[in-house]
Amino acid sequence: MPKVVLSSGSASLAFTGGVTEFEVEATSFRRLILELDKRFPGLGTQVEESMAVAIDGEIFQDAYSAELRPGSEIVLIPKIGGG
Amino acid sequence: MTSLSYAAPTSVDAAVKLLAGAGGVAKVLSGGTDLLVQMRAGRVKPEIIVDTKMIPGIMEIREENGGFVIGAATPGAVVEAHAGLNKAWPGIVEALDLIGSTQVQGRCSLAGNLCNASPAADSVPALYAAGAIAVVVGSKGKREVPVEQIPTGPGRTSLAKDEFILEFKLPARPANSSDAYLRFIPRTEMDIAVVGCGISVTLDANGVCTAARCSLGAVAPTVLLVKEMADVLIGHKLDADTLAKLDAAAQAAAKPISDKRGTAEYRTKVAGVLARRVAAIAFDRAAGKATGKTH
Amino acid sequence: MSKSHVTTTINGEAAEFLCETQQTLLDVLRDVVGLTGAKEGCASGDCGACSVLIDGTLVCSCLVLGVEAEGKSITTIEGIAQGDHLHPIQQKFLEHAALQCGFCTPGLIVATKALLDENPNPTETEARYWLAGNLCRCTGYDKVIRAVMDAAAVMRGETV
Amino acid sequence: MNYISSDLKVVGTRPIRPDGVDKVTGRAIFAADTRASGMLWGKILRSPHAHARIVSIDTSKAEALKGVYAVVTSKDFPEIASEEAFVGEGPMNFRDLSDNIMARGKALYEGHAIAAVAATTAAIADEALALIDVTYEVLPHVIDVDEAMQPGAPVLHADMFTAGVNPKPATPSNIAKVVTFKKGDIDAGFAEADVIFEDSYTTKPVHQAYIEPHACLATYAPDGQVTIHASSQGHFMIRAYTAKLLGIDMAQIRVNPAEIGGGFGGKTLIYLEPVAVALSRKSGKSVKMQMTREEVFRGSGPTSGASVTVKLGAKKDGTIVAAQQVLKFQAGAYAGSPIGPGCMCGFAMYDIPNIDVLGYDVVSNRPKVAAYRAPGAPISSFAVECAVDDLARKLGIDPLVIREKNAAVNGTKTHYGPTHSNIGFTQVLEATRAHPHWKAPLKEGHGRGLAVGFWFNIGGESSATVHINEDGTVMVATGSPDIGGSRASMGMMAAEVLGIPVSKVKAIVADTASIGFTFLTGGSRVTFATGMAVTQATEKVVDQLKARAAATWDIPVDAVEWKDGKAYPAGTNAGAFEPLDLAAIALKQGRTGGPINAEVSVNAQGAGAGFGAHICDVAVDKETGKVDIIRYTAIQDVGKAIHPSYVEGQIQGGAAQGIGWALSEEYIYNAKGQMDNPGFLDYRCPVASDLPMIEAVLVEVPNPRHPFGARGVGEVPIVPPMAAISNAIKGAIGLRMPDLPMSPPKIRAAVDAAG
Repeated sequence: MPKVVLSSGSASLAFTGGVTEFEVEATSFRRLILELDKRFPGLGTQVEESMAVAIDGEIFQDAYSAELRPGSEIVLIPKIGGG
Repeated sequence: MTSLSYAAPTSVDAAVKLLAGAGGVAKVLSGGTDLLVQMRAGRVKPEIIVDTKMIPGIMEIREENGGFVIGAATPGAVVEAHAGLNKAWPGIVEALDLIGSTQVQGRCSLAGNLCNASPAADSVPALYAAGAIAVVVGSKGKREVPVEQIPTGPGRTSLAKDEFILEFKLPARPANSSDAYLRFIPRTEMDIAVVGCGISVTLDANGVCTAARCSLGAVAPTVLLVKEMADVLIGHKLDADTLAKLDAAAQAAAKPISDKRGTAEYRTKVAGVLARRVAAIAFDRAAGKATGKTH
Repeated sequence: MSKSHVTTTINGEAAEFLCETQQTLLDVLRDVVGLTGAKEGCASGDCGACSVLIDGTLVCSCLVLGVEAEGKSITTIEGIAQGDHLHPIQQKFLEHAALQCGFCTPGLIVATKALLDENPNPTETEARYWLAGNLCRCTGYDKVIRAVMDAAAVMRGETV
Repeated sequence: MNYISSDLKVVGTRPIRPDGVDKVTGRAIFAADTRASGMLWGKILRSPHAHARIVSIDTSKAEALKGVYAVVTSKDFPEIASEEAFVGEGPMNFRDLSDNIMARGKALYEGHAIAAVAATTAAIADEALALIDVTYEVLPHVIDVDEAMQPGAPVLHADMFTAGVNPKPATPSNIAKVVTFKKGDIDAGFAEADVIFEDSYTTKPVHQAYIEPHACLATYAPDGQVTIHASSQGHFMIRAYTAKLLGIDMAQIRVNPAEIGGGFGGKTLIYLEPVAVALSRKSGKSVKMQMTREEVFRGSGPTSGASVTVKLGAKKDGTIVAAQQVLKFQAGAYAGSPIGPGCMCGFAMYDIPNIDVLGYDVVSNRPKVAAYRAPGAPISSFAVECAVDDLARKLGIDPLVIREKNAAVNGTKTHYGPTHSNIGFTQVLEATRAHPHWKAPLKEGHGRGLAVGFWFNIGGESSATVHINEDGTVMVATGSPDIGGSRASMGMMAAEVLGIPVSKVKAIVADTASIGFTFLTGGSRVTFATGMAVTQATEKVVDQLKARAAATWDIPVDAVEWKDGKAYPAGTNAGAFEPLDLAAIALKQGRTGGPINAEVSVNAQGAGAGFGAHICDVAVDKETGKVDIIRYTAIQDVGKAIHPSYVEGQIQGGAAQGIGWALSEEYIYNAKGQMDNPGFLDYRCPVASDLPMIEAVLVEVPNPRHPFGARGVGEVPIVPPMAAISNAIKGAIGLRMPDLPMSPPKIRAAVDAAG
């Protein structure tokens, strides 16, 4: 199962009650968001609206159509802008 | 809104009449590089601007009695291009050259720099050190005033409302005389002096100083003419001991404030540093060893 | 409020305009005459974006009153090229990519023209000090200086 | 398609940019150059107080002044609920944004907009501002970040409860958010270290200082249609914010991208446009607004100032085994400093097993910060790169060697999660070691400094259209404002794909009604993401060109190949036809199936991180404390330089801004919390005579996600300069200058203190 990692101690931890790592049954990023919202209400929306993710090391500002492998590691990180 | 009028008289008399007749604030315009900025910022609200640049001679340099007469509104760029002044008064030329950018050099004048009465004005310490005389005109006629008697405080001068400076007189130079000016700024250009120092000296054949005038800028409410610095130099060569004493005299004379351009402590120390460096250049020049721009 | 009538020459052509005393030459060029090539970056003579030549002398038009243009000859960025033939300075700014946003470029080109009119063979240091009143925030001045030095060489007939 | 290994004819050359002639002749139209018939001039009244309750605003005298057509205050803007969105650069709360463009209830910084007027002339508008009577109740203010975090500090927002701490705090404070990133076991890391180095650093807010002040022209027509000419890094961003802040449908708003006179991140926020539209709506006339330079400094966003500590632990051989950083970033008056990227970038250049980073986002009575080149990274890296240098000194190791030894490589897992892949840091360090500057003998008294830097780079949404004109020339339109020559690179990529000279391609920036949504120009994303859209759109056009040739020859389309701007039969089996060039196909496009064009919109991912290394030589005058930059070299992995001149220009410009940040630029406040140096005279950006030539060395490690291998370029070069210069000063005089700017008074004081 893909593993979700909250490496930032930011607002997201409020959703998970401090849990920083957990597994989620999902084969697509879209499904992952739905599952996150189911397990930690609000977290999925938070991730979708204002966070970027790194899937297996690669940063996605928007991962909507990304596919997940069974062993994928999804790290939630702050969205990145620039100058 | 109040209306602002403009006149460009072609004679001293006409200009004086305009200044004397103004009900509100009247401002003399030469280069305008300070005046326009102050007007834009709302710091001055004149009723009339009297542009003096059409007055004959006010934009010219002439030699007189072995010395020089510089028209009050002569732009920096014109002064810098004058071979005779570069030779006799390199300190004044380099001081004026340090005001603002090339663009500002096309306009800025000695009179404007002096009458703006900023303690940090670059050309003013050099004029003080040179012993320059301002020729002031007004309703009561002409009077000659040592430049150090013109500014009386930040933004204030001793000129009456109907007076303006027509020209500056620089005395004839004895042999082995020269001057120098340095200022310290954080960048290489475009800054207001954190400290400025002007020194004019005359040496004898052995390199001993026989006459000196020294000034400091940006370390007091007005530019300072510092007799104690001159006293250190007169009667001496510029050896290590004299330099150390000059440094101390400059630091003792400096009474700066701390502001966005530097702390009081820093300004005091740099006044000493600059005094040493300026003296070295002035002595070298007076001895015929060095010429040319410092940058 | 009464306006002054000013008769002058702009980019070689006779011109007249009406302006208020407090209007700067920059205001007049941009808002009255309609020449918007000179830019306002600071209105205090610190950035050089409004540079023009008055009787061949480089000035910040934000530090000159419009009324002072009476009887003078003004050259703006719009008067640097000869018709559709770019001045070598303009050509070299393009070739060296000496501009990014291009906002300071008119001022830099006018200032460079004044430099090379006075000193056809400047050193890099002389060029840098001459142009110190023209702020550019994009380029770090490297390519600007290269363009200036190259344009000088072309104008001296040393290269093309 | 991917062209990374192709033989390229256009990409990598240095043609003249399409907008170049307009810009060297004064014809280019920036926002302040636009005019509308009967337009009014809009001006803003700004708070003179750093922190004050607005008790009342009486606009009656201003409204009565002849020539005044409209006065607006916050009452003319709808109240907006607190809502986070990611529209510009970084998360933005729309309520804060609305408050920031027109203060509601409290003025939170000197320069905060209080009211605005529109009048027939700028002078009358100024006069009207003076007639607006505002009653303030002045409140205690706080400017410094450390003071703002203290208990008892004046609190800016009564509803600000620090996010990211558990449990939620019981009282409000100025700490908007706490962020942490951890990797490994920091205590174990320090326990195994042979040497530990720790120091503290501060940086001052610095402004992007684009030479063009913010400006716009807005017209609200009687039918509710809004037209805006704006100078911004994203006209879609202007549309989105204006729509949201005024409650207008996006379809009613058309934003035309004027030429933009520099931004560097500072024009990714909105200040004037909604105000101009509100004034136009009220007056029924077009309204032009233009900030003065003073307003730019007081009222628009600089980047954060900060207070940072770094602690490093290393083995004797120089292997860094533990790294800890605490960062306190000023956000300005509203939450939202770049603390996230600040926390992520500091150690991103290194492969360190145990990392602990803690960041605070702190509000104080300063203008709300805006993005500035690699937001957050320069501050964080200044501290880290000074510390790494001092650690190397303590260990007796060469500063380049310690960086080589600990450098991040492909496969290095970062402390913020992702694993580095396809990065070129190793190659950058190799180029540094090989560069003559690194080996050049140093003059007596001079010092040499080295520092490295990192930026993620971003992709995102971009749209592009490619049209084939009837004569075979080509139009390329994108939605990305061109801030530094991107029209040139867009045209070059299209020309390369089409196999035609770039002179046959004209690239423009289209307005919000004429092209698909495009995220703003920032984060070094345009060449990457918009370039990807242009390339894909051009490929679609090539498909159509091949199809037209196939139809002309009556052969299958896969029997046609496109090469050097012509359609050829693919091999002898396809038939013997004379090649058809672009012009020939274009001429008949109407009859062979209609106009040939394509639009592609992408949401590009995988921007490809950038790394750079800067080498700097300085001379220090110990008596005056003045630092001269003697020689400067900037080495950077750029992926693939599409137009090398503009890539070098980005690097040179970024380095120059970094030099200003290091030595002379800062916001200086007086005791009342007012900015004391709001002009170019005393803000002190570098001028031409302050700088040497800046040698830009382009390392090209292709980014496999981009058709030509490009990476973002513009952010990285502002990351290393501050530390490179501090390290060089240390080399010259043996003293660490940990506080920016390293101004002459600070250096002289340090020299005196050291005896």
